[in-house]
Amino acid sequence: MAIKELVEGGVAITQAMGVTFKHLLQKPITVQSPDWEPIAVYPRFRGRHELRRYENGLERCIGCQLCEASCPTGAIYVEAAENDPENPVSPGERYAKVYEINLLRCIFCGACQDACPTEAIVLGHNYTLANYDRRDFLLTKEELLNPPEPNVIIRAEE
Amino acid sequence: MEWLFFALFALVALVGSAGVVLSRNAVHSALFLLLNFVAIALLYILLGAQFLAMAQIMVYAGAVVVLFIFVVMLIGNDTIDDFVARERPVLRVIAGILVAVFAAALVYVSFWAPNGRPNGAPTFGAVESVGELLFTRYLLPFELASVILLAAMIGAIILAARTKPPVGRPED
Amino acid sequence: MDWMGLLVIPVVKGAIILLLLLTATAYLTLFERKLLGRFQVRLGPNRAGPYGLLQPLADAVKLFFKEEVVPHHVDKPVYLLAPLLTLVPALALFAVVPLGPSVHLFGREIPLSMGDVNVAVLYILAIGSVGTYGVMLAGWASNNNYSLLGAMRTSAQMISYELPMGLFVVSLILLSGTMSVTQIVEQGRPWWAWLWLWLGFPFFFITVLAETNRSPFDFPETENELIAGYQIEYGGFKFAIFYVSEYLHMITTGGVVATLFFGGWKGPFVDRFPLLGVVYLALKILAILFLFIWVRASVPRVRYDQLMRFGWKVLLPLSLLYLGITALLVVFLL
Amino acid sequence: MPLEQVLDTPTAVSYTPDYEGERAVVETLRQRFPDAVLATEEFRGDQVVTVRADRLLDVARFLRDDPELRFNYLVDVTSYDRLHLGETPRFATVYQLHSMPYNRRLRLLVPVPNDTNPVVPSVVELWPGANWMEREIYDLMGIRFQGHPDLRRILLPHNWDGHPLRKDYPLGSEPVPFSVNWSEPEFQDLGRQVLKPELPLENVPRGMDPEKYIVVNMGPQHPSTHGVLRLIVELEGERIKQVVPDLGFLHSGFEKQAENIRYKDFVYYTDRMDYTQAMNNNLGYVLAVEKLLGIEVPPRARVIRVIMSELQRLAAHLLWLGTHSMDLAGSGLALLMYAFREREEILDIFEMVSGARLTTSYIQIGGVWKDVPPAFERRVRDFIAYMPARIDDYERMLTRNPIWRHRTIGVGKITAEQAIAMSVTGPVLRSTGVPYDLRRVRPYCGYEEYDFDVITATDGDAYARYMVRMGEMRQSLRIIEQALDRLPDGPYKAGPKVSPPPRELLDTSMEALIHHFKLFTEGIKPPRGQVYHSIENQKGEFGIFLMSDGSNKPYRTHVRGPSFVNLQILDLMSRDHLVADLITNIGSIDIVLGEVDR
Repeated sequence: MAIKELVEGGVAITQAMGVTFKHLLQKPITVQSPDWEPIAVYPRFRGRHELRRYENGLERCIGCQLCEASCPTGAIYVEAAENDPENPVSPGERYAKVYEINLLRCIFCGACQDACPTEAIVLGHNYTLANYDRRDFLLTKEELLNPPEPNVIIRAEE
Repeated sequence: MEWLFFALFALVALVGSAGVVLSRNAVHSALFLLLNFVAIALLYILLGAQFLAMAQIMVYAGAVVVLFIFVVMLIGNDTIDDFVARERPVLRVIAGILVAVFAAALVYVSFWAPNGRPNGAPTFGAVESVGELLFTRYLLPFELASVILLAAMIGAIILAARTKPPVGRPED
Repeated sequence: MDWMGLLVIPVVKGAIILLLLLTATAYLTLFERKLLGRFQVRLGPNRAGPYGLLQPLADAVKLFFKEEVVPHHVDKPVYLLAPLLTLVPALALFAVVPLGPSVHLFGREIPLSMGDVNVAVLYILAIGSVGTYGVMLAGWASNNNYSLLGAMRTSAQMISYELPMGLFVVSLILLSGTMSVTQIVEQGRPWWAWLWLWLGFPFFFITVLAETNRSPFDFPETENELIAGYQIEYGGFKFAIFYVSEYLHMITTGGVVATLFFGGWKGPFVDRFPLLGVVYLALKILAILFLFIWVRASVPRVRYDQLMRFGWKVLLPLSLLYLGITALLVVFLL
Repeated sequence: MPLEQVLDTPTAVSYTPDYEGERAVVETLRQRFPDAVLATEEFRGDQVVTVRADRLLDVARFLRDDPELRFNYLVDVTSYDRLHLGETPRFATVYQLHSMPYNRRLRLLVPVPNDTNPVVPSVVELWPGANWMEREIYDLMGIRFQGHPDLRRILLPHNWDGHPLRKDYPLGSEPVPFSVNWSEPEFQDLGRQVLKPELPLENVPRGMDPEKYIVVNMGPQHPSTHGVLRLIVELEGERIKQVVPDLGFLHSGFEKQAENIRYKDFVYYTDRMDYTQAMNNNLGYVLAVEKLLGIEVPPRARVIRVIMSELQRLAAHLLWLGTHSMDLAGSGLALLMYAFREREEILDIFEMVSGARLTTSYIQIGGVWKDVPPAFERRVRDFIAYMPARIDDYERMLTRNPIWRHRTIGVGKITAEQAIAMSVTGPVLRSTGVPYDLRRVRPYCGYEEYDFDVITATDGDAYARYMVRMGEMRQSLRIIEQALDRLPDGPYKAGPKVSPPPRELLDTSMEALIHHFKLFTEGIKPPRGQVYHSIENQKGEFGIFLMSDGSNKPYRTHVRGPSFVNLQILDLMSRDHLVADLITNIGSIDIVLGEVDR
């Protein structure tokens, strides 16, 4: 009885070692990010926020503050102002004079991009958001309008 | 050259034994005992008895002192201190008797006992000679010792078996 | 007096072996991490230097420059002594492992081992048994419940597994008729002796795993239960010594196993190029270390009480049986 | 807390919900206890009976023990504060009961008589599982339970002032720093604050003797407690005498949070309660809101939800397998990485559909966030094609491995009766042989149409729990395959009253734009009422108790978390075991501290 158990145990452990040995011969799955390889993300990936413009350079944001209202954590601050008809910033009546996002509060839920009626605010693909100073987590309108190029590969959804 | 090493090891052995009795901490005592055993093992090597030296380390250093420390770790230092403090008068008497006995032995060995290396020096302490002696001349003490050890082992098993068996997988 | 033979050669030899051994230890950590990484389908360390080759150096530098902390609740002398008590036996063990046949250098015959003691096998057992102290005292001196539990486990484990290990080694001595490691390597064995030896190897290997505290018997540390067991209060350099000792122990045990069971430095063409023996030994040790790591990647840890039960109820009877059969074989076949 | 009483709880489970029977039970109660039953109500299919506090135990005992009723499983205990509803008395406790043999559910409401010193009888003697639930109410709502064996705070520090879930408890808040208020003094030293270290109070729990035995703190910083769980363990050598969990290190007050945000905003919080269960927790909450609203979602959304829920179950089981096996093996065991590799595949699929890997928030009120992309189906089919072989690999490493078997067989053994009495659900309950699975017992999302087995084992030990979870992984694959086969075309979310209208319409339809603005500013306003809805997540019964006062924020949201309830059984499981088994038991219960600490 004991010998049978010993033999069976030996066989089972050999099997387990067989599984690991099989994996030893496989190619590692490590992605060497960010130094040598970029991360592949899907188009819907919710990373750092970006403010978009129209083709003609006008800002999409019309200062409606719907994003601010829909944000569950209150991480967005928008101050709207009337457009100067001569030199409009956005196509509507109003534009966002101040647009700030506090990334330390943001939970990247995407409610703002769902709420935005003009698709002005979107969550981009940049995920490398580490910083040394708390102030750097406060995204201003300038930073939102000119997002850094993220080091990612966009995967196909098709 | 040999006497130099002898003096060194003997000194270490002495320091070790002094440490055993002088330190207040049981684990420290056990460590000094270990030092003493190692020094004595080295003395055996000086005598050319490598087997004895190894046996000394294996049995005393590797098993006996480990068990000492194990026990001390299990019951803790405090209990030993209490024990010493409480029963001091009796202990003094016992210690006095022991000191007298050992002093007598020391005096005898130093002045009257045959000195120097034992006879048959080349094979002294070698595996063969020790084995031969054990199974011929000292057969009775050897067997007696093993019987006593066996009895102690059975006693220990019975004592240990009284506690609950470990839970987990039921015994096969 | 022959100063050359008595002092200079052993010192030089010792220094070279020590250097090799410590370098090997450092790279064993890398070897293990790389290999474990590959078993786990990842790459393992590869940032420090090409293929991570400078990783051991980086680790060493990190550990050396860490603050040396001695907690106030420890038993200071023992606490400081414990790391040394693990390091010294691990180093001393290698002294009797013959690295190769004798070489002729400067008109002398120099044996490629530190000492050829005629009771070398006993020496291995004796020194191995002293290795318990470091772990045990570290656990006790740390004055921490977790490390105490780790220390108690270790001492019980090591004492228990020394017995079957010793009995297997006794079988080996019977088979070889000598206690000198050099002779064990050099003398020839009939084919059935090799076969019988290798039949017992898996069980001997289990005791070796237990003696070196390797997975699945890594109780002293058991990071999942006792966090780090006896090492919990150690940091920086003192931790590094434990770490080095552990890996050193692996190498020396690997050397002992290779010597006792796999013919040590023996291999083709050794008689013509004696230094080739060192290479063979290294390869054999490497194979055994690979086995160590492979086992670590493949099996869960045994529970402490089950380990004890296995040691006493399975391995001990088995080793006794093995000893008995070996004795019969020796009497009737040799 | 050992189960002293002998439990003769039936362990059979019926799979046909008996809604008629529930009405009959209410009628029986009304006739049997005319003085105790104050009111009865039916709302969205939930039967609610209001019971006088002083007769609670009689009614409850009758419900539990009557052979025709057998409400043997106490699902949940919670409470609410009616201060803003203008009703008296102020507090009420709520008991969700379930009768396993008859598959009936019932909710008891108990108005608590005294507003200043609220006390109700404890039901711990009837259902021992009520212990922590009542402690939680005591802690957060300040209702005391007479006869409770150990009524202490459970989540908050013992010297905390007040009870946060009361409606008059001041809502703490911290302004968000923006450039307009950045220079205000309170932000000046943000990130540079140095807090004075304070030694925690020495509190060895009652009944522990640190002089005689070893008392160790396992956690809150311990590699195997799966988070900031602190266990105070009394050891005799390596044998455990008792385990007292100390919770609340990660308490985030999400129930209070839920009461102060709109319905849709809490979906994002459900991701974060149990971060291995984002999809399932989304689903549980969303289904409760939909039940409150009384709406149905389109069939495509229902099927997508099932796929997501099962993928999430699989991902969480993989996470469990990896970490649990590592708990028992040390960091060397390669199985962790194999399990994580496959889990990554699932997370990739989540990222594809929802844009996030962990905190998906994909399942939204009225449907799902976006339709699945075209590549989705192929991707999932690929996954379910190679996954069975991978599960075989895991099993090859563990199932017959003698070390694994020795470590788990007979460890943490509980009986079916104990498990039911302690309100344990999920794989832990099923491992004792009780085939209670809400996907069968109270099907939601059309689970009744799928062909799958409820995996059970009989031994109730860690090995049985392992086997159950391994079996469930395979069943999840089966369900996903069936769901993919029947994935219908059509809309993926309900109408504009609850879900945002399609974005294309915003530029053309004024009506759509108005709905859009209304939804994102005001949100939805369900009718007044209360519902309880629960789903089977990977750890057990995940229930949401929702109460609406007709406004756009829930009046009360209570989460019945499986981790929190299941963890209660740890002490019972671990007594007389060894330290190593405690690790096995924590791992095999499978908890996530985010939800345990609430």
